[in-house]
Amino acid sequence: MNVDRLLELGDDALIAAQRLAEWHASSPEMEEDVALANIALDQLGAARLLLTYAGEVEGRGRDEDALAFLRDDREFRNCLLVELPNGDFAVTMAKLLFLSAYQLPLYTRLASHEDQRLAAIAGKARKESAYHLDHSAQWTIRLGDGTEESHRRMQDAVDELWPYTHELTAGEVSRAEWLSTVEPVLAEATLTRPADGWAPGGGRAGVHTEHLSYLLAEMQVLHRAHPGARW
Amino acid sequence: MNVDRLLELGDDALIAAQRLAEWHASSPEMEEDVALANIALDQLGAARLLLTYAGEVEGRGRDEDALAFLRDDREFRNCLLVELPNGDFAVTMAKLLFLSAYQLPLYTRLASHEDQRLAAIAGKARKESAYHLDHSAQWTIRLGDGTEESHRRMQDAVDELWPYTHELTAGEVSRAEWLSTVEPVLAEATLTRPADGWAPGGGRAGVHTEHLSYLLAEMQVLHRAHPGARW
Amino acid sequence: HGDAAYFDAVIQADQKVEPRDWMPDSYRKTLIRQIAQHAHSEIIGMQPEGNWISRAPTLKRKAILLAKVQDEAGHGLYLYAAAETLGVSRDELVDLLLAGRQKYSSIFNYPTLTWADVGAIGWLVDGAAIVNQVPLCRCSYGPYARAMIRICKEESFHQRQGFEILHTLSHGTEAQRAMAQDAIDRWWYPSLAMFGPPDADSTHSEQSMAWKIKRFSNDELRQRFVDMCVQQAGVLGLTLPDPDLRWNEERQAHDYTQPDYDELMRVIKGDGPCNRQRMAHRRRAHDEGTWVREAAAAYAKKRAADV
Amino acid sequence: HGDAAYFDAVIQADQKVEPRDWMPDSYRKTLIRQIAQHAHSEIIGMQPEGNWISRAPTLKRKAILLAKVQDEAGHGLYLYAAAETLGVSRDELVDLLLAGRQKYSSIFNYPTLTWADVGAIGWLVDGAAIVNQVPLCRCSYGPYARAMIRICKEESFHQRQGFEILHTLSHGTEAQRAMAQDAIDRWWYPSLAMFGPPDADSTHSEQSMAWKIKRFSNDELRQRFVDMCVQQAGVLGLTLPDPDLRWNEERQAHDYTQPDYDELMRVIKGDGPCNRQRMAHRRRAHDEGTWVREAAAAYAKKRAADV
Repeated sequence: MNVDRLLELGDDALIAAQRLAEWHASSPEMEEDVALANIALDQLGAARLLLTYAGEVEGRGRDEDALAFLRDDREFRNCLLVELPNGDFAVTMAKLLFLSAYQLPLYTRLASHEDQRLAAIAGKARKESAYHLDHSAQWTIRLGDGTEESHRRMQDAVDELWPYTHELTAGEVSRAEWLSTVEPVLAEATLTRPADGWAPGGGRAGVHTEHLSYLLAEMQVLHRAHPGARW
Repeated sequence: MNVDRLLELGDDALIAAQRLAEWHASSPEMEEDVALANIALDQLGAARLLLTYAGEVEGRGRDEDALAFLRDDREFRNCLLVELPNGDFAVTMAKLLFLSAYQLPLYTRLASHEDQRLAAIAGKARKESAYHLDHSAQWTIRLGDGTEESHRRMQDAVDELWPYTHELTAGEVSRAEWLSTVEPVLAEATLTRPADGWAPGGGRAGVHTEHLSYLLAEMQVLHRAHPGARW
Repeated sequence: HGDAAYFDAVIQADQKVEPRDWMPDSYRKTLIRQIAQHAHSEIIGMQPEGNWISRAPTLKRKAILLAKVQDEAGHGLYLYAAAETLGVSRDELVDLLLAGRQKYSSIFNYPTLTWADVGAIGWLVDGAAIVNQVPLCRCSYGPYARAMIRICKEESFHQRQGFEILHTLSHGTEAQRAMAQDAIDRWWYPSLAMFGPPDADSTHSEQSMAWKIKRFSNDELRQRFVDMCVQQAGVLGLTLPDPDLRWNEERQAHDYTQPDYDELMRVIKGDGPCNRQRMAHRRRAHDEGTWVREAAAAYAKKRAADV
Repeated sequence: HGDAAYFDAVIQADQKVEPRDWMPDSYRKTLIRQIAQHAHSEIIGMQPEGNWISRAPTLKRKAILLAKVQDEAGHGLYLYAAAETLGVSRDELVDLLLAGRQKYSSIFNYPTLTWADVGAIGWLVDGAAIVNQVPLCRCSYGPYARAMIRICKEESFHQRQGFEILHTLSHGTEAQRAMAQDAIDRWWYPSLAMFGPPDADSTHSEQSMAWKIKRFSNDELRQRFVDMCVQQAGVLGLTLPDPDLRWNEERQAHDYTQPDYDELMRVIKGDGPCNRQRMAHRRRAHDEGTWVREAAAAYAKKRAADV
């Protein structure tokens, strides 16, 4: 497995975890505080395994923390979707739906990769993705088919994020495969599937939105303030 | 002049400037974008002179940038008021009113300090403070005596920030002197002067709110990422 | 009265009172107040520690802290459920919290200024909570006692993690060591104050003791905590900020300086450094979540109608 | 028609048309569109650079950048005032911007990813703006020409500051130098595209030339810009990302690769990396400021009534 691909997977998971964790003590329900923390922990766990492995494959002595805390945004390889601000709960759920509808088939495929180490990581992450997909799909349906306000917010969220999903389906996971997961959820949620059109990208090449460097500034501040320290 | 006192003055100005500058391209009116940038520039200018001088008095070779970018929040000496989040425009104007009603008499006094260097800095800053006071007083009056909504927001802002003003009047500027500036403005603005009570403090001893370390993380990120670099 | 006699006998025999049993109204009210306050503390307590999740210095520490804050949400949920067995709903209790009519532990009204504060909260605050809570595992009200058993197990895990954070810092760089000492200096007295006012001034204690809700007095528990911390501070190689702290051979316990109870009263009354911030955060989260809860309810209603 | 003849004569004689003079409707409309777009560009242009105010690496750089962004707000104000002399109000123009019915320069739809982008915007974007705008100082419409004189003076100051930022970076650490080169690599082609489509595809040009609103064609200005940059890039010690860039002895100008005009069209249509973000920010600022503007108006009305 090449380093860049591992970094893409690991950075997606890491940045998703960082954003999800921003919800701590702020969720609409206490049960959701627990659920979002769970999902954040899953993503963080996957990120740690993937970044550790990426560092080993790279062979320059960088561990998970060196990769997480000592790269700047131009070196991160995550898709743009995960770095976008959380927005309201509808935006967060739409992000998670779109992400897990990509991660689930991807990890499923990678679980039978010839690279045993990667296959093992993906095998674990796949089960978690299935839960993330279910959780976000349920909320998408509940909000889409809930009140007038929740329908409007959920539709706005889907519309706003839709363009960023093209970056997810530019590789191993085909657009058709991804749509086969997402479209039925939108339909059940009484939401309109947005038209395809604008397809922003660049994350895999390290050309991000203006949001990522702020996220990293906060995430990395303490680690960087104490070079070489152990924690 | 002792270093701590210079740091208090300089840090107040620096953190106020940083917060004011967050309004760039976000003010309620284009004219206000210009005005707030002006005030931020005044505060930043004063901060630079004061921190430079503090570094020289300290005699450990720290210049304005070492003091601004390489201290952590426990070493900052600013009052809590200036580090509080901007909130809405009413909160920002109330902060500026309260701050400049303190800075104006303070700088006026320091302008005749026996320390010539400090006196010169204060002499310049005093004129700027007079403008800041006027600007924020005018807005306080306009918002207080504007619409029902603006009155409510302005009163909320005054109520929310009032406790933090006690820290300003714990030293050279007496409470009575400060009130003699602020009370007539509130009266003209048809606002109720809040009762004195809770008086949070700690800024002068480096015990801040949880907000400051986030502000510093952002402010310092680039400088710290390139140790020793010239810009 | 047969019910009252049965209740008294159960208490006397160190048995458990269960939800369906008769109980005195004031017993029920005392428990609701105490369990709700405990639940609220878990929920509000997520904020000061949560403040460092985004900035945790390693990914491992981030995961541990996130899991800890998640546990607190879970503890809040158990405890609200325990309170609900007494005939009050979680929504009512949350409303009382948001209206400022029920309290949460005052310790969470102090700010977390550095990463070391996460360690200090784990070691001192969770440590004090455990000292308070271990006796509650034998509390006379069954659902509360059982919730406490589970919570105490997790809390001691958290306390060890806090200790470990401080241990690593105190054996790290000069700056890390200073950060750890600074955190202990700021959290020590507020932690002592967690045990409440001195016995002489304590209001609810006597009746709670008789009902076996409370088993030890505030001062007894505080002493136990001090003695425990002195030993552990030694292992950490850090100092407790009390120049008068010393072993008293006669009492077989440490003499120590009492916390500032006037400060404690001010913080309880609402004038701690972060009371307003914590409550504003909780209210904002609640308000911003209203549309989501309404949508979930509307959806559930539609589905129920489908059946 | 005497008015028309007078207007033609003024244009012919390189004199200025002034607000009260008669002018053809399409001249007025063209100017309103152009000046408004220019004003909008100043206002939207505050965002990408403003993005680095809070993180500027030294206090001096912070002050310079803040002053620059402030200047842009000021330029916006002059330009709206110039447009207002043509019988349209600033509020109307702002509404047209917010409704997406008037444009701003597409260059501001690219993100500023690093500090070096602030330098690159100053050097390349302000540089391109100056090449575009210097001829506008001789524009036939008096108020616009005069606004441009003032603006150009400040812009060249900004351009020098941008150059200086890049110069410092390119002579700094390895990481700084790489940051500077990366910024130029990303901003070069979008800057070339600022001059608009090639002359062959340019729609409004011919009439604007006749009216002496425009003095040079898009391609002429673009060539001038390229020639200027090649020389300055040499001084910076940085490379322009065009392998085919070379001096053409015959043309006495540099041959260069054209920017991707399809991309330009996409960005103009709304599909640049930041179009949605810039507009959402502007709308949010406008909406969140409504209560303030209403209050100011209400207060002014009350005071007027007092008199």
